[in-house]
Amino acid sequence: MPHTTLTLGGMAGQGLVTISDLLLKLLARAGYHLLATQDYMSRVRGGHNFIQIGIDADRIFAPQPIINILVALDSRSIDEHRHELTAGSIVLHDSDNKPPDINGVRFAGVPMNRFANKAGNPVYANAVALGAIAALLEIGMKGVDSLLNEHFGKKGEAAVEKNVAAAHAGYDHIAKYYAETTSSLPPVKQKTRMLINGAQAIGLGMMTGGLRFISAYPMSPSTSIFNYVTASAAELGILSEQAEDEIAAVNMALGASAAGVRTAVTTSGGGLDLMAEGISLAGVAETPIVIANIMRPGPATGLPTRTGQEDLNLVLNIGHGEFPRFVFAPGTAEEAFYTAIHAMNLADKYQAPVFLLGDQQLVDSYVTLDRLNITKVRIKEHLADPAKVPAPYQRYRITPNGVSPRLPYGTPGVRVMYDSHLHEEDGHITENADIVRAMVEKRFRKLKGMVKETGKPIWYGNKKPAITLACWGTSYGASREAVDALNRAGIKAGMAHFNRLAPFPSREARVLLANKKHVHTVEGNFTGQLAQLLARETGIHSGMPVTRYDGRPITARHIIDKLKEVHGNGKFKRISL
Amino acid sequence: MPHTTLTLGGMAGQGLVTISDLLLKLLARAGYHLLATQDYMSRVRGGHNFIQIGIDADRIFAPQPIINILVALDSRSIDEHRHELTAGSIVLHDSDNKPPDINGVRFAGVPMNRFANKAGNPVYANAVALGAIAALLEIGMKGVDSLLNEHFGKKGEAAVEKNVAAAHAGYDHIAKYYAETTSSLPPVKQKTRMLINGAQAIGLGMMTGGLRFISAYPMSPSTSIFNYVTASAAELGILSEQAEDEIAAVNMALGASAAGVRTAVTTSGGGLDLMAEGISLAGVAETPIVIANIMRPGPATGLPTRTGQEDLNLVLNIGHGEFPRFVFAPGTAEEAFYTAIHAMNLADKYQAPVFLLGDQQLVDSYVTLDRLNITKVRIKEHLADPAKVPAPYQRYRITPNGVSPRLPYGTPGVRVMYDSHLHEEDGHITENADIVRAMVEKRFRKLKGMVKETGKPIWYGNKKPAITLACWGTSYGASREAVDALNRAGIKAGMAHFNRLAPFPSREARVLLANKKHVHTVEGNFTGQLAQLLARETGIHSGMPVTRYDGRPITARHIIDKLKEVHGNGKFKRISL
Amino acid sequence: MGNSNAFHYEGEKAWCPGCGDFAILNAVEKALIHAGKKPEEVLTVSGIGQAAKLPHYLKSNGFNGLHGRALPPAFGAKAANHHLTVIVTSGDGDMYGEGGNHFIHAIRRNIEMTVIVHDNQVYGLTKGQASPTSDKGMKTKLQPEGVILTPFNPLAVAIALDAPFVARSFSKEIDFTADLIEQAMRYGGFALIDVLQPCVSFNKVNTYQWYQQRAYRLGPEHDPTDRAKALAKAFEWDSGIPLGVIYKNPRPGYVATVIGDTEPLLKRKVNTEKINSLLARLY
Amino acid sequence: MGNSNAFHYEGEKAWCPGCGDFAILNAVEKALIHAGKKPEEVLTVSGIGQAAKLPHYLKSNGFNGLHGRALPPAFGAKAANHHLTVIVTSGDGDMYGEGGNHFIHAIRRNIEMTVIVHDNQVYGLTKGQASPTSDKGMKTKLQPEGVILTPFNPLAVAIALDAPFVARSFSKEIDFTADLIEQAMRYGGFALIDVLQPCVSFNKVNTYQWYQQRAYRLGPEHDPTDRAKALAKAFEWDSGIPLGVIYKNPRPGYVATVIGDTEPLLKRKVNTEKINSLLARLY
Ligand SMILES: Cc1ncc(C[n+]2csc(CCOP(=O)(O)OP(=O)(O)O)c2C)c(N)n1
Ligand SMILES: Cc1ncc(C[n+]2csc(CCOP(=O)(O)OP(=O)(O)O)c2C)c(N)n1
Ligand code: SF4
Ligand code: SF4
Ligand SMILES: [Mg+2]
Ligand SMILES: [Mg+2]
Repeated sequence: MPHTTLTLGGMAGQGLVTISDLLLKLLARAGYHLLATQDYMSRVRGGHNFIQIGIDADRIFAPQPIINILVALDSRSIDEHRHELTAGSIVLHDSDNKPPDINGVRFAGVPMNRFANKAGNPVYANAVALGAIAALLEIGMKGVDSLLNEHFGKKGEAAVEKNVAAAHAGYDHIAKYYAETTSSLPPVKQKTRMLINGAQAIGLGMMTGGLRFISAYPMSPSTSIFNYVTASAAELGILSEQAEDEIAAVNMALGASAAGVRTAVTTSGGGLDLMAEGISLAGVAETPIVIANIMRPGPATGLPTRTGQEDLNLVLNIGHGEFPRFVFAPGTAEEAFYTAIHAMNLADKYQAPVFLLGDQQLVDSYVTLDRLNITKVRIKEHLADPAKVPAPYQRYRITPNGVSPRLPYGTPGVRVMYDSHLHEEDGHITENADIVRAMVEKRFRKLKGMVKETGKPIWYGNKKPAITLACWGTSYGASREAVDALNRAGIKAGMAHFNRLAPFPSREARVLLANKKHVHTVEGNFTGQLAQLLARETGIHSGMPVTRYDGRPITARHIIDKLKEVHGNGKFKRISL
Repeated sequence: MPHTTLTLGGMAGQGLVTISDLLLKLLARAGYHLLATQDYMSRVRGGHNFIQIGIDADRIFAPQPIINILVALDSRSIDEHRHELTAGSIVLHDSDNKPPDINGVRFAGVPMNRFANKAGNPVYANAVALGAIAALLEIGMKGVDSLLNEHFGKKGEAAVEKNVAAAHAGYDHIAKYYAETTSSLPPVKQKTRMLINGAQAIGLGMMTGGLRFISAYPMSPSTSIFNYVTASAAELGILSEQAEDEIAAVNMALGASAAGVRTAVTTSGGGLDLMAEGISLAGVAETPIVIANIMRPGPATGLPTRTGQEDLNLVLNIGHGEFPRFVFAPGTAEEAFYTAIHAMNLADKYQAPVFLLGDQQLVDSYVTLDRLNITKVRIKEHLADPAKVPAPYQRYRITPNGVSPRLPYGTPGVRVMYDSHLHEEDGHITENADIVRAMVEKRFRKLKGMVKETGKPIWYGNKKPAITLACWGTSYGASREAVDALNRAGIKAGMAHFNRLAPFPSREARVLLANKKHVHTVEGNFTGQLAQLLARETGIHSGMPVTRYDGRPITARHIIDKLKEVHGNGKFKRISL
Repeated sequence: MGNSNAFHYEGEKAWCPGCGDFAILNAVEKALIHAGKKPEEVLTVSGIGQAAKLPHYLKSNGFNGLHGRALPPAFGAKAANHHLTVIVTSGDGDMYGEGGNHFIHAIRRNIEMTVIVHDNQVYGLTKGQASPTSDKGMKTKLQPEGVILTPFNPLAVAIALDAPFVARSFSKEIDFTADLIEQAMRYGGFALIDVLQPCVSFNKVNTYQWYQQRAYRLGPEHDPTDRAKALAKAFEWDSGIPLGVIYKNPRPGYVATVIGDTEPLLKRKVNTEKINSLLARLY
Repeated sequence: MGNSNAFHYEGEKAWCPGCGDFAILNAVEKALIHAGKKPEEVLTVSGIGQAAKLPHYLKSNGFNGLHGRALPPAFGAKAANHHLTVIVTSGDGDMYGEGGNHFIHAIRRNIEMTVIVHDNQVYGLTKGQASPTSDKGMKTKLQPEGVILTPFNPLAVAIALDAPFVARSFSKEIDFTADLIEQAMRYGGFALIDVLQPCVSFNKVNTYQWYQQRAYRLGPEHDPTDRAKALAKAFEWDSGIPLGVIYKNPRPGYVATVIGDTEPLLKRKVNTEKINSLLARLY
């Protein structure tokens, strides 16, 4: 069943983020499940940004194409979202901005700026809005009061009081003039839920997985991970370095990795391109590294602050020459957390580059969770024991499983040589054809172990479906909601979610998909990159992929609409979304 | 039938190249068909380098794993090539270096250094060797004399005389002491043949195709193309610029291209990685550019002076985001010449990046040809006619075939905007979802035209084969010789050669391959990249690819050996190679 | 300016109100008009950043390329058609951070173009990280303990590389900046103008006031052809920031040296005879 | 040296006979032995080029990375284990061409390491193209009319960036070079030594003799802490090339400032309690 969606819209710099941060905390503490997706422009002031907050008693997996409550901080916000308003939608606006007339839509005007000025400063408009929203959602002011206390406490009592006064003014105004417009949320278990976004989840996962060194160059939408880790770096004994460019970032991390510490870099498409040669170096020099590539629509500068899934083919093939790699694309913040831990471990275990593919939607969206379980996390030490390594030490010793014992620089009595050429077992340059062949084969023997590791595709939905979706990364959420909607409407639907994309779990994919009819991949790109991968790795030639390539997140409605195009309207009639 | 192979071996800096240049010219002018492959180490002096020259009355397509005549400028050369010598092989060596005893091999010692010193300088050893070779091949001294005159004429009469004297000393010594060791070459039509290597072919093709601006950063094995073009740049009105790095190289070329001239860059794997973001820019800014990527084995520094075909997946996917591109991989110097012309034209016609994939084997190998035909080459002007362009001018005008009229900077009355973001038709930044979608679709509409262009796969050999090879780039030569050998032995064999790999000629590939049994791709890599592409694009899951990944060129013998591994020894018994 | 200004773009500009970038755009327009340029003769090239949006806000030819990569395409375009007046507009991160290597080598290459760096000592577009020119101690999300790297001194490096024309301005001084731009366009070589540009959203250290208090115009007593003196001026900062032409060392530029008075590449056609003569050498 | 030299690599070296690289390797060994270092304590990092082969020819830890990218991994390794003595060996193309941006910013970052540039004013490994330091007029296959770009002056740029230790040597002067390397290792900051190194195969202009005629040792009258004088020395070239420490401006390095006297990153373990406290903040 569709949940309540509340959209906050306004200009960059108008305080959207403050309102939404407070509102989300308020609702998470009240026990609601939330999903907040952000849509912002590549500018610092002005323009139109918005945040859509889904509110429900159960977990929410994808944004909705409709709005139940629109909080419009400026009048442009009403124009921009007009097409998402339906009969019964409520628009909260500053009563000084005359709203247009829209059929069936109810308007609640609050003199936000006037109230704010009365409280002493235009910035209190945020608090007015918050109070008004609390009234519209019928959640009372107790939570708001204590949150404002907590949030503005550092700024002194006066600040708290004024914010509280402003919030109450907003609340009272709605209660007084729009009592019939308010609508209550579904009942929920009163418990405080964790509120986390994908950037925090990935950063936490990396840190839990033993990250010691991170280097990056700022680039949207990856910077939020780098910011989050940097904020806690000193406390956790991690070194964070802003590099002069992405080439430096990746090569710094490789040096640190050769010295024996766990490293990661964060970037996005264009920055990843610049890291390509360094990734290739990680391949031949067998240097562990985790590369978080947070996708935005490309090519080149593309749409810097939007979401997309265009870089799968790129990470599968980036870097010249051939070498094994892991590629993961978790579907949710929760999965991203655990995947980031695995990524750190696997990079070390296989001495190979590990990609973590996310996108703007993943890192910028807040979601509620009950908890993240770190009690079972084991950080296995994969550095070799110097006492057990055969002498003389050889960095690239040829072994049956392809993994050579790795010792850090500075190990007593040992010489450790990392090399970018084809090399002998001890790392010395070689051009000898036999050694070259043996080294290539050694490196690729790692795949036997890698393919058995975590990240197998997951099935969801009906076991004997008439329609099957296949998704990766954040297309998971919308696919899941679409599958639910289809099943609710009596159309048997199921889906396979791919987190690990390299080494591709071909056997498992075949088991899940080979005998299914009407398999459609769901992807945020134009060419259907998972569909290509399935064809290549499993021989499964899926049907027309469900794609989206305008920089916006995929919704269940988008999927259903595309399916209608392929399968005709008929049986999709009963679908409620 | 196997042709005569003569291998020149010695240290870097010992003059191998001089001898081979002279010898090749000599034989080409005498009407022989030649194929000279170079094998050299990543060093300037010392080590072991060699050049293998195949000599025949017919065209030669691949090097041989055996040697008929070994010219050993140092004694290491004999050790290095010992395993390629067979009964009847002749070894020409300096008689001051005692050769080992090798069963059935005949040795011809000439006091090369002593003769050279007698002529006045150790450098004349090259001429001594040349004379001795002329004697061994029974081709007389007339050609040698005139060639030395031509070659050393600039250095003055004394230089010519001394070289001639040295050459005659070498010739006479063989004639006198080893008359029974010499063996004549097959009879040929006495006509002067063109002698060309792949670097010259590509460079000439680019220049014929209208190249005006080339920028590059030196990197083996691509530098020889850049050298060749630079040498004639002033004469042809071309600007050649050595950039500070590959990122600069590609971005310089894009600037020049936006200004309306035809541009190319040359590089190899690691340098290509660095160009990735620029290539992505070419994609979204729709800027024509030809990128010659000359492969060497990777990853990272890999084997800098060796050959390999590891970058197919890379060029198919390089650059973040999605955009159409051409990828060509010609099989021979002749094909490379025409493909380079097409590449220049197609980049301009479709305003898209065009890749020319070559490898060390292609660019460094000399081959004889009758002629290159430029009379039919038409350089169509693809810049728009300002008079015919609808006003206001829009650089990214949305058109049915996806191609927008392109005007150069400086066109009177017109504003030309190239942009790296998603943009409106006039090039202005946009974040509008509808425009974004329309622009992505416009760009991809180009594929409809692109797929119809030149470069369809070519069939060679038996039409109803029991064994089918599929090759791309330089694996063409060895595949062709293998197919000939198989057919000679009564095993029906055929092959499909893929020059254009993107947009992939799927329909044609299916027609050629879908109904064939035992299809094996032949590739200079470990993972079988053409095999993957065939699976993805046509659903054809070919058999075990024939691969080579030790940096050495593929030979027909190598292919047959691998086929034996798969199909058993039995029917391959009769093969003569 | 309004209608009489053919370069003026009327559309919305995505800069923050009060940003120094507006004034730089204004100065560029003024310089172009004063120099009598037509829009079709001018090409502005940029990388990515707030500063780098400028080509979109000027009605003229533009190349808005990649972050850090303004100089290479500017070189390529100028080389292909040396009749173009090429202006590069870039940020401090774009030019001295991501693009640092091109900065060095473009100075060495010395092609005739004007390079304007909007130096706000911060990464504006990506929301306030330290840039190469950020002052020590500045705190940001990525430098929570404050910047510890020694700031990049663009003027000193340019003079060390013997750049032919090195100047500094302050965005607020529109006419002064316009005049420097005009001098640079006329100069006949690689001309660098580093413009102090307050970022009102993210740089709370180097504000209008901060610059205002320190910036002063070089008087006629400064001899920009004296390299040692120029370097001394380039090193001035906290106690006073000189504006004007800091260093000058005129010499022929790339176009003058390599391309000369010939037809632009753009106009040249393939000469089949010459191709044939290359082919003939292969026999 | 022979047996008493734990750093000595006996295998073949792929350099041309007579190449200046041999002497630099010799100087590195001498400095390490004289400073009492053990091979396990030392890490040499390089990019790609002839110079960059050095780590393979020294029995010690090595990282032979990518062309132009010697400095970033050197930084990473030193940051991860600051007990290592890190030496970077690189060519003029590697360091000032492909790697120019890292050169600038590594100086700003000022981590404690010794950077030796084998400056042969040419691309040796790729057979003789112009490098950033090639003299004007030098002809190569890619510069058939001779180099026209102004040579990169590494010393002047380093001083303009206020690098803490800037020196020059000549490969032939092995003991002198060894002594500079030892000073640099002890210095406590980013220490640059640009070593003139004849390439006997490709640089026919700047030969042993050419350097010999011009190189002279700075006497005690040179005050390396005087920036203006140091710059003047850095600009000397055709008529005399000063050898020795050109510039010195001691200040705490990156390790001293950021990492301090703590355990190396390498020894630190994940603290579950702290992770839990981060998680707790999300409620
Ligand atoms: C390869 C790449 N890396 C990073 C980015 C993200 N990015 C865009 S602008 C910018 C910095 C802008 O700073 P500056 O050049 O000083 O310009 P300003 O916004 O301050 O005017 C960065 C890091 C990018 N677009 N491309
Ligand atoms: C990305 C990349 N581009 C180009 C090359 C080719 N390359 C290897 S070494 C070198 C130049 C070496 O010159 P320098 O650094 O001066 O070292 P030298 O050989 O002179 O000691 C080049 C261009 C490469 N290996 N990688
Ligand atoms: S963020 Fe700073 S530089 Fe960017 S537009 Fe705003 S004020 Fe200007
Ligand atoms: S080419 Fe030059 S730099 Fe390289 S080893 Fe030979 S002499 Fe030394
Ligand atoms: Mg800035
Ligand atoms: Mg060099």
